[in-house]
Amino acid sequence: MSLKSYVTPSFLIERNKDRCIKCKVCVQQCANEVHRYDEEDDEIISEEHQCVNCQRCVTMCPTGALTIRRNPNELRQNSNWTAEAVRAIYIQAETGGILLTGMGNDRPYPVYWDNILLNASQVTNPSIDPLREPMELKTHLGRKPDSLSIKEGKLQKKLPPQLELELPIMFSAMSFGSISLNAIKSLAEAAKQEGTYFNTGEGGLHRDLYQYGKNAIVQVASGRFGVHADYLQAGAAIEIKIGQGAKPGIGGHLPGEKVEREVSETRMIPEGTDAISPAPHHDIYSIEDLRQLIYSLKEATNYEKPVSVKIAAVHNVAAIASGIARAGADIIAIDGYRGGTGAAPLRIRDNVGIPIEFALAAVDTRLRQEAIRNQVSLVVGGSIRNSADIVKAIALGADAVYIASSALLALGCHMCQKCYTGKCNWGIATQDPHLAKRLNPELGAQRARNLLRAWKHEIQEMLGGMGINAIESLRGNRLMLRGIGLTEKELQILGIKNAGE
Amino acid sequence: MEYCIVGNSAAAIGAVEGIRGVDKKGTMTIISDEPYSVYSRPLISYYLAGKVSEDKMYYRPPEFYQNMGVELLCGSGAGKLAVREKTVILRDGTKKKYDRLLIATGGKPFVPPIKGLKKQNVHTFHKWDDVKSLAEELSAGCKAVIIGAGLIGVKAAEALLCLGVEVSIIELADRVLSSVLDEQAAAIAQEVMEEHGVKFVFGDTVTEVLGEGRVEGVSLKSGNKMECDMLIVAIGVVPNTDIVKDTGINVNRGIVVNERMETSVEDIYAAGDVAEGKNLLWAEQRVIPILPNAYKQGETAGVNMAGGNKSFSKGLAMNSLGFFDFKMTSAGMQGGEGYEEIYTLKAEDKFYRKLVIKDNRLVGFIALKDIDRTGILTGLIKDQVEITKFKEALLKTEPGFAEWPKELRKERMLS
Amino acid sequence: MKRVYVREEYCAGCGLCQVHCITAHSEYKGDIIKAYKKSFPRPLARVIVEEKRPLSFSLQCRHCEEAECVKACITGAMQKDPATGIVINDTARCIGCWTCVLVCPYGAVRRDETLHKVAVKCDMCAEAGGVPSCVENCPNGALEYREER
Amino acid sequence: MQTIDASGMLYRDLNELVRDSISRGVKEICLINVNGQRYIGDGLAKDASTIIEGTPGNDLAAFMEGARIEVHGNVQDGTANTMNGGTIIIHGDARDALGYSMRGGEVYVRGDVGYRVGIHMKGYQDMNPAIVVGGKAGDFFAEYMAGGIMIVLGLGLAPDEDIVGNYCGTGMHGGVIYLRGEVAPEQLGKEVKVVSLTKEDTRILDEYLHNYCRYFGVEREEIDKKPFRKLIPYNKRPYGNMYAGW
Amino acid sequence: MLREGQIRIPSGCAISGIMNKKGRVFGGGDIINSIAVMHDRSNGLGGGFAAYGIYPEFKEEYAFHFFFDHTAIKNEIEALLKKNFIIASGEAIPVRKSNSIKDAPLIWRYFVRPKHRVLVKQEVDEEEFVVRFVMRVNSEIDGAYIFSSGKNMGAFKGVGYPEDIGEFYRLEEYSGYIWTAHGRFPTNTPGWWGGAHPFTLLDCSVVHNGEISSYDANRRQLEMYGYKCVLQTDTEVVAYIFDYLMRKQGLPLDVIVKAMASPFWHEIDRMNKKEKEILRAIRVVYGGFLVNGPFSILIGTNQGMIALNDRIKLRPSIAATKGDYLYVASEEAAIRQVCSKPEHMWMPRGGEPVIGLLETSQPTCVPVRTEQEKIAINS
Repeated sequence: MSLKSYVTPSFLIERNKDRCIKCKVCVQQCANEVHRYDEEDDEIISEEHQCVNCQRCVTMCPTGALTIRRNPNELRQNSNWTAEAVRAIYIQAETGGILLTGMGNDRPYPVYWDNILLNASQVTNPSIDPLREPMELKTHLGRKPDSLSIKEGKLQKKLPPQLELELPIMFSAMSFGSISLNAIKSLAEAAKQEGTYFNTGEGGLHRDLYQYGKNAIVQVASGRFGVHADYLQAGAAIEIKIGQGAKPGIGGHLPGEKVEREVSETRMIPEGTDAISPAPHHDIYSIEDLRQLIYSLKEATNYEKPVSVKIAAVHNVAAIASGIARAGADIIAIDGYRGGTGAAPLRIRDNVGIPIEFALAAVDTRLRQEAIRNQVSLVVGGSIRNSADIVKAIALGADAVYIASSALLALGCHMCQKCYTGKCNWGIATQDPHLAKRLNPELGAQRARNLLRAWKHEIQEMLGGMGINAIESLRGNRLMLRGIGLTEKELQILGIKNAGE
Repeated sequence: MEYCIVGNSAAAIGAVEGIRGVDKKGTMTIISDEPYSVYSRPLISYYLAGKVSEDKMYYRPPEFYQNMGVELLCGSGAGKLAVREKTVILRDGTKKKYDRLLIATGGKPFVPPIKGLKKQNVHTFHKWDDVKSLAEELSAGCKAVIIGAGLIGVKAAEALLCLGVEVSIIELADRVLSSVLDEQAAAIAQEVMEEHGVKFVFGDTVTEVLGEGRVEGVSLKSGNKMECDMLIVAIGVVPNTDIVKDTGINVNRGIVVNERMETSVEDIYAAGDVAEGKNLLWAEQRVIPILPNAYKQGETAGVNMAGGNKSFSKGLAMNSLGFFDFKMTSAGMQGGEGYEEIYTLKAEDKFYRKLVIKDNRLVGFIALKDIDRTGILTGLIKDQVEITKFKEALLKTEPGFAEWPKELRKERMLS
Repeated sequence: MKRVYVREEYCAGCGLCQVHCITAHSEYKGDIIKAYKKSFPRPLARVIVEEKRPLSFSLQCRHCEEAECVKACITGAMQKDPATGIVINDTARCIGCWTCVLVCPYGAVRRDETLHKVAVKCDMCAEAGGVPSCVENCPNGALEYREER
Repeated sequence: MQTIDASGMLYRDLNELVRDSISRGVKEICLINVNGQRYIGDGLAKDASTIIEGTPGNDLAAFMEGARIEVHGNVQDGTANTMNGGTIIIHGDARDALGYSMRGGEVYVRGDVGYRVGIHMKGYQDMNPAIVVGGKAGDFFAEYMAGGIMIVLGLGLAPDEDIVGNYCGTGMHGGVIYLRGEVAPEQLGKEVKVVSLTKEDTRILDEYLHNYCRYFGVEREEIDKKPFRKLIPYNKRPYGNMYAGW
Repeated sequence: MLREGQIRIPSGCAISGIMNKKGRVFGGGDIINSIAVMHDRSNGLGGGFAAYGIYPEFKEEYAFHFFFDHTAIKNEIEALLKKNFIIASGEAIPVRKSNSIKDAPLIWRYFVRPKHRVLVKQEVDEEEFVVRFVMRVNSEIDGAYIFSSGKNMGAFKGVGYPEDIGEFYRLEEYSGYIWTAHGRFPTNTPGWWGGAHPFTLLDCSVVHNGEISSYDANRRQLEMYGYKCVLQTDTEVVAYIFDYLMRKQGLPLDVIVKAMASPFWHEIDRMNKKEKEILRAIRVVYGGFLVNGPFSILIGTNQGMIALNDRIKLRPSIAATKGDYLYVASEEAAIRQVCSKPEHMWMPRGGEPVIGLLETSQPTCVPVRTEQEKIAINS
């Protein structure tokens, strides 16, 4: 029985016939089989139903003959039953499925970064020219003891393990399985070159990536995929993933079709089986269990690696973070609700969690109130879009940021939000070898490096403008921030003054 | 160093280029019995058909000899060889001393003793002059009989058809191009030729050429008679070894050479259609009278003559043959007992592809109609690559490397 | 000598090398649309793209040291430039006998029968100089123009 | 053989002592008076044997790569957590979440086990973890199981006592469970089915049962008195059709 | 810095409980040793104990344990007490100075009995009056906090590791027949003593491990019935639910535990008709008291001790018996520490309580059960 779908195409493909040379590059490149060549008519035809607007064909078309636009076809105007609301119902009525999407929250929630302004020196203190004068971005992540004991010029007790970053930006967790090996290789190489870290996510560490171990944060998530002694030893740090911003509180699974040979070997599960990540760790049902796992990992690695705990920004994040710090974590990573993901239920992605700006401000404040801010480093992520976001995050109190969507954009992602289909035409969110090879990790690494370097320069410029030449002087320096267009309550939570104050 | 080359065709040119690659100074003399700068013998049918103009007949540009420092002695040709004196005696008596000698006299048409053959309008189809004289006698609508449906006969037929001549071919064997095509391929080729108007008589041969002075017809062994206005003898070519008679140079069917192209006499080399050398597929030495072979042998000889070191033992019979727009390529063995054969035949499309395999290695192929990239097959024969894993893919219309094992493909493509 | 090498692990099989090859060998260099729509005959791509998903790669003339095509050419049209090592077919002299097609072990010589029969093959964009157009325009760095390693 | 009296020792000191000894080449260590010390055998990869007298604390043998631990007593929660290799023999009961995400090695429990035992156990290539339970198991036994072998013998059950709790094999998508006894359909997760044993199953079982009897001095005839059921998942993609693309 | 009552602070924990079912009293040393074994389950920000039978000389008086922030408030409270109660005795609770315990408030206890005329005037029974008094002090008077208010029992708690708290309060000098203990792992530092466990109301004390996800649903349900959840902690809510269902609704214990940790609907569906009817009614009526999320709790009363897990047993608990003693703890080691050879040791299932009742008790609300069940249901 075939049921006609009521779902109409989201996009319209316009082909400029004056420009189209019928070279079939679009046909060849579209993994969704939108374009096809009709031999009889010597025409290229586009079937828009499958188009996800990934822009691959548009970008690759050598003559610029293609334009993709939103399908102008409209339902009767209705501010309540929007086209999206109706569309969702049609899809669910046809499939009975949970709506699945990719990348971050795209709802028009406020982006608080954009309501925060930075300071600059004028007259009373000089700004610094980062092109000629020293400008330090080196950052250490890890537990800082409350005091040092130095006797006879010797440190009495070694510093707890620290991650050393040349710039306060790390690549956030993305698993092999959710993204291609070439994408990970790109990030790993860029991290190595620029003196920072990438994160394995829960996908394990592919054998080709062990050479990047010194720049790897290896994740231990609820599915424990690819976790074994060598893996834990290989990384510079271990991250326990409790949650991620895009889908707080829920698990996920990598569908069996993405578990091809390499993924299977890396995750250490049979080919073709679903890789199920349960929502919780089944050895963590309470905060004291987290301590148990943190110390279990420390025991297993002889207390040589910092242990990070990654959580999603949720309502009670400050208290949770405090608990995590007290549970022995060296780093807390907080992922805001705009954070990306390979696959998340739509309703979760769009409705669960809180903005990272609030979470960061609340956590930093709380940890300082409790005088335990030193015990733990704060890393925040969840849609860090540019260097100004980073400067604001650090001024709010972060030690460093995690970037993922930005990094993938650097590699070529076009935000079509269809990562979960595995048909990423840019070779990023796919395990299809035909697609994955489209991302040349050498070019990818170069692009990711370029992004880091560009941001590094921009951060230096902004620091210089504030008259600061070391990143630690920005950390928690909320006087460098002013709010604009925010309510009293928002200003209060962010702990910043209003512009003009 | 004095180099002397007898003959002025592909092998000779190969030798000149080979010598000059090593020895920039030595003097070179080419002795030719034709009045032309080097031209391409395979082009004579195209010339006849008017597809190639006179100026395009030349295998190398006019300044070639000068640039290469070669003295070209055209016309009289070499008559004798004084091995001890290291001298070539030209037919006009001139003597030419040499330090190193290359015999590149090529082949000569094989003309059997047929009654009444000494007539006007009886031609061979070997030299430029052959087709020039032929051309003068042609008129539209005239009838030609060609003896032999081999490569020469077929190319001659094509040229004649282009000129509006009615062509009949008499072939002793049971099929066309029997030296290069198997029965299935030949059937297709014959069909193509017949579609273009060629009439065939198989299993028969001319016993007498009829006519007074001029050819008027032929009578056949079967007793049949055919009228014609001209007769072309295209039975084959044999090595032109005349010059080495009584010199002690070892001759079998051709002049026997080793893989350095040395004959049995020191400082004398032989190359091209006159030489019988080592080859890739046959155990015994063979004459492989094709241009690529001639050039390579000549080049090998040249390098060695000039003191270099080069060997050539991979002679391979192969042909690319077009009949109007119909294309055929083949190389190596035709198959038969002791060989594995796989093929695709689409008779209605006139497509045929056969691979001949021995010990999991390609030793021959025939490709009809679609010949693109069949050089890959030739390459596989030459390099004797084990093809078990991808042999089926080689039957594709256009073979490629995609089906090859990755390592082998990379080794090939990246080297 | 420098040659074009493919890294098949990064070839997306897009065929842009062919598009740019055609353009580079047309009378409208640098203008793809005119090259396709106005040049007649439209040149054949000298780059061959093979695809057997996920595998794909492009392949051009290797400009062999011992170039079989040069040695086998019956007209002398196919010549290897002694200075650059580039094998170029003089299409004015080529008569389309396809002996080069028969002997090229890479299958890198194409037949162009649009007007008179002529063999076409990669000339490394020698006329324009610099990096061959296919390499220049490969979107994924899958083609390299380099000395043999 | 080295003996360490663990009474009153903090786990970090005890474990360091154990690690030191093993790295010095001690092949057999006996820990006496253990009570509640966590992480014993954590990440251990050496070929060594540890005998524990008492009640070791949580996460015994977590991330263990290959060693032998024998416990004369009960073990607490999280034993064999994410274990990759080695053998654990428990002469008592085990508590909750035994063998969570275990990928290799073998665990033998003479008595009962708690909730969520073998949760998310995995097999991979030649790694085929196994848990053998002598008594009964709690709820969520083999939840999300993705590979390996779980055997429950149900020895010493009261007549009306269940061999496993509810939700046995919920979300299971790999591996196999052998239960020596009846199991009601409502006790099973909807992803599992009961099938009959093959000769190969009997062979596999035989190996583990042999070990169980050897380790604990149980008579094999006692076990052979009752037949086994075999539980396997319906498929390895239990949630394949749950989503619709947005 | 916000403290319990101003903000919700989830926490994880260790719990342990020991009772002698014959009502024979024993010293506090065992419970301290027991909870100390689970040191790593807490983070030094809370520890506490409840002990029953410790004040035989004042067994008819309510024993109020107070934290005072300063002397002025103490004086104020004493005046208030005098107005409403007859004070049999009042004293500072003896403590032992210790380096590990800092910032202790003033800690006092008063043994009191409500004045009859006050009860008459307010038209409430004695217990209700005490409850209201406690609520009033705790929610309305800054700087004073009643952390124990039952008869012949007392809670002792503070900020620190439980073993240090036990030492601080000199608990080895007390003798009781039930001891429960708690080590706390709060997710921040209020540094406030009142936030520690146990939480008590009258003689009911609760120690708890886990975080109750249904907290606000339960809280708002309770507040309908006059409770004030001033601490915003799970424990408080559990205590009030228990108080409400037992004292106010008069439900038997087995019904109370079924309301708090009810079976799943599909389990109910498989029950016989009668059971099904009852369980369905309990879930339908008391749905607001379903305690959801991970928990294991120990509830002490003068009549006995009850341990309960959430219905899918997300938190550990182990029970054991030896002779007249019943033990319940988060970890077996905690029991082994004080009872190396228990006669019987078992893992309670999710939602199935361990109920230990005094053999001497004649509980008003608990139906009479067989001897076996008195010690432990489903053991």
